[in-house]
Amino acid sequence: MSPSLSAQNLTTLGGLLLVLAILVPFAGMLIGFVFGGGNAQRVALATLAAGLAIAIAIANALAQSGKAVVYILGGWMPPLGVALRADGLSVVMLLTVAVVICGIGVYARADFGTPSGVKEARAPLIFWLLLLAVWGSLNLVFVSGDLFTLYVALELLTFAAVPLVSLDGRTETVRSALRYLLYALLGSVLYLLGAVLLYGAYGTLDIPLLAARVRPEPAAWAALALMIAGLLAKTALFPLHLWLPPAHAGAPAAASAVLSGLVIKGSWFLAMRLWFDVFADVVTLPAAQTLAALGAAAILVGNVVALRQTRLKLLIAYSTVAQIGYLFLMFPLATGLATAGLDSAMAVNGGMLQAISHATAKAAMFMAAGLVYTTLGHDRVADLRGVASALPMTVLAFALAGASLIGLPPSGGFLAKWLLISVAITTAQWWWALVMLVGGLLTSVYVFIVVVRTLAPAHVGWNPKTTVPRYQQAAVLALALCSFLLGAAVLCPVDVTQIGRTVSRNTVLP
Amino acid sequence: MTLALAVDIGLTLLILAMAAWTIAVRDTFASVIGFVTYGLLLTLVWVRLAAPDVALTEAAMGGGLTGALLIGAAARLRSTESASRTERPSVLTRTLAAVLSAAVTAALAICVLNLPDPAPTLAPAAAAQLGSTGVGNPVTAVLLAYRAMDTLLEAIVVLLALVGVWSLAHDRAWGGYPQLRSHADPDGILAYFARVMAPVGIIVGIYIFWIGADFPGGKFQGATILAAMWLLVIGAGLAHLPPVSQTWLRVLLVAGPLVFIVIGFAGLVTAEAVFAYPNGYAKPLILAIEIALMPTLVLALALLVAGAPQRMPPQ
Amino acid sequence: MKIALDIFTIVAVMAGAFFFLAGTVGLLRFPDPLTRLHALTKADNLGLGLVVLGLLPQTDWPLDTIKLVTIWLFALLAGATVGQLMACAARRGGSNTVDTLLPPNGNTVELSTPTYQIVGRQPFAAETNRVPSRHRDADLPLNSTALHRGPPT
Amino acid sequence: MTMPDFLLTASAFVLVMVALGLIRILRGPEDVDRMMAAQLLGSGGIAALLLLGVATEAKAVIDVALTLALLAAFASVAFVQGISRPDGDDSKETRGE
Repeated sequence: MSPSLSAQNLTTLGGLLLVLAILVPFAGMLIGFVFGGGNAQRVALATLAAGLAIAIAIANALAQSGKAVVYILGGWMPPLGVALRADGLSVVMLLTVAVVICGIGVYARADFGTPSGVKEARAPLIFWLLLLAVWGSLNLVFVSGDLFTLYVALELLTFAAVPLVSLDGRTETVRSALRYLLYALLGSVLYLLGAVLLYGAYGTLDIPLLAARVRPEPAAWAALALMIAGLLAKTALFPLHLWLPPAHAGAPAAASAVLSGLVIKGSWFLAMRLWFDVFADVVTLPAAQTLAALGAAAILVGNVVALRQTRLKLLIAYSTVAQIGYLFLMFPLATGLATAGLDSAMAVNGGMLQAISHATAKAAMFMAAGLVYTTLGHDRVADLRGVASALPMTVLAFALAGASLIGLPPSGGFLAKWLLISVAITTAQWWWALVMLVGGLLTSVYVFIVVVRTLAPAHVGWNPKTTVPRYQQAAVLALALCSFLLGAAVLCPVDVTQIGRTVSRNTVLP
Repeated sequence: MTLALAVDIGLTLLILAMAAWTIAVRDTFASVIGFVTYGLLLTLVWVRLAAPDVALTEAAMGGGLTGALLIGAAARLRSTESASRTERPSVLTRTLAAVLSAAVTAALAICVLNLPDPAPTLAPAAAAQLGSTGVGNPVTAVLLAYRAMDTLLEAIVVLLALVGVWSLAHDRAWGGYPQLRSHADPDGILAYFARVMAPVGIIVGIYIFWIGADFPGGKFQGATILAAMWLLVIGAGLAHLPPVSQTWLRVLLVAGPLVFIVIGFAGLVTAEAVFAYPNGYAKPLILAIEIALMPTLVLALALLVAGAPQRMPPQ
Repeated sequence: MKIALDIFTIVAVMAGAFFFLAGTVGLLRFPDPLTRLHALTKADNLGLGLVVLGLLPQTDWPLDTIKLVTIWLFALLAGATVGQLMACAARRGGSNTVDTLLPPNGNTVELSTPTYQIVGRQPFAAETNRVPSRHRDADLPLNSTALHRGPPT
Repeated sequence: MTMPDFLLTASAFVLVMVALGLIRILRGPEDVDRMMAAQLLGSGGIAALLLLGVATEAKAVIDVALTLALLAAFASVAFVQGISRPDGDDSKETRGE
């Protein structure tokens, strides 16, 4: 076949790993579905191990070559075919998701084991299948180089994530799942409209080719607006956040961790990819300022509402609303740097670090809340006494994750905010720095309240309702530590996330 | 031709009126009928736009299977209909929604009208490479060669949707039958209808599937017809849906995507890339994938319409 | 021969189009569901049938011809079945005229003979003002339609 | 007038006719009436499609019409079943007499 000759030159060493990163989780899901019951869990755990290894191998391939890892599917060159590409940003996200999913997988063994004596139970089977599906979809979001394949990825992500919300089957969770579904579908439709418009105007959906052809004109502006609006609805940026708190708080703890820690990062990552890699010549500073203004509103509103919550899981969910806000402060900062002729890598790194530290910290927090609920039988913030003595590791994990959200050194959150604040000052956008500081202050109040309440001694004679397995606590603590020690990333060369980005921009034209 | 233009304008006005009616009407059933009619008109529009592949999909999906699904949902919602009438959004909300939709539509219209002419397109490239895929229908080549992974993942989307629907089952009904017992009279008119219609319909479904390699048609459209015929037989009380824990059902449901993945990776050995086909073997391999996907799609589509398990499996 | 076939096509298609016209007029003008159903089935069976018949000489033998005939057979079969089922539905809950004939328990299956008759043949204009019976369900739970359908919730 | 022109005119005529029938959808008053209008549009649409297909010699249109005929019948049956079982359950009332 003639096209494969040129494709061979483009496919890089280790490119096949990208295909594996997508298809291994889905194959695991399909096989788990056939065997069902307890076997689904065994297949899922085996797939988790394999997937983690694949993610590490991709990172290794990227580090070895110092260039983006590319795979041309079927030997069909873009724009006719589809290319998979992993640059520094993709690889960092692949690794993060792999680590968090594995942590959640270990934790969920206790909550979603198939009960003995039953051939198959509903919730465990669905959870393990969807966990793998979420993973495969997220990996596709990170490595796909084609806007339509990315649409498929968004659809996969939606259909994998929505049922997680109503996993326990209560009426109100079904309602929040339905609301989530409607928001997510609206987002998909808007994204698809934008993609169609781009194809109509430029005749390609391949990211590097499109980036070379796109010009600042009405079709590109409309496509950008539609796609970003759709992705904001999926990411739940204020004021499109209304679906998030009931959905994330109503799900079982492990599912909440998946939803809050990982799923929203998929649509955020795609928004970032579009902004920086497709529409780099189209975006303007005012547009970026609008996004950041929404982010700032999210930080303030989310944190204030979180402070007023009486239930721990809702508090954590509103904290997610606020933390999503930080993810969007990066846009005007990076655009500001670029306009000033400076390297925007510092702002992008700040945003990425925020995403990673939030993914690990929020997963840990939701799972900690799940353990608190199991121990106490409720999650009322006002009545957390005795938790620290029953679950010392969990409270430590919650505090460490909270410290990362607040931005205390040496956490990942600290490094992220430090980078973003210093860029804000460099580019004379001090108001975003102020928002971040106020947000950190508000976050510290509710984290502090929760931790102090758990430290209060239990009533005399009180016993935990259930003792939670030690490995669950260890999984929570491990993720929290990841987030807390992420500040060590400062030791990495600063351009790790930038590997392959300029190279991917210059991919050959047909 | 002015006559054709008149037909097009008439169709456009009709479809807009139907869309407005479907949104505006308050009664669920009336709205569903509006939607089915809308799907039918859309089929005509696709034919006028010389997109028979899309028209075929719309005829099968938009009017038929989605129509049946919505009708079933409306029938179930009937008892709560009067209660939900009171939950209408406020005038302000509706006005805002209307203004926003109108603004988006206007912006889209401006952009579409200003698109470059002639439009940049990949159609010539897709047609030029058709020879190396062995199939005659460029749509099939796009779906199963150039963008094979998208198609594989779309099939998985359908499966995920099914898993999502099943996840709404009651814990006690897990593993059971996805439908309440059918009380239709096995000697009634519906049974007679199904007995005559289903065999012919199945032949038509297989025919539409088979011609897909070279002409408009294909697995999605064929599978929709077969799923509709299966549901018809079940609705007439002549057969039952299988319980969701059946092993053969699960095997068939995943067989399509798994075969697709296996053939895809076989390309690594035989043709240098995943999802590539070795020279001269492209068409048989594409057909093998489509044949494997057929049962998956038929079962998944029919079970999606049937809904979550509701009845306990026999002990 | 070609001319004869073309004339046949023109005549048959025009006749079919006439039946669609008649069906539409009937659907719009006839006073109650059952008579409208009658008009509909004329359009379905004869309208489509004559159009198909007229097109037969213009299509390729055999595949397209078989397909055309199959389409008509589908329409016939579906029309017959659906017409019957719709008539049942119309009689049970459809129109005012039927409601008045129902016994209090409203079970149509037990009506052994077709007791349907046109009681209120109203002029076209009066009909539009009628409150649809299903909308009444919510207000008047003791309405016979409501009883038949089960209590609204 | 050539044959394709005639067929195209006939197609437009049939379409306009059944479209007028859609007034029944607006007016109701019952679901059955609306269903009838939809069914009329279904068969009229099939007729218009066939006329159009033969007029423009687009073979694939006949397959579209075939699919439409098959699934329109299916949707109609589902609809009548939907009417006849308001609680979503089947009943014997759908039997013929």
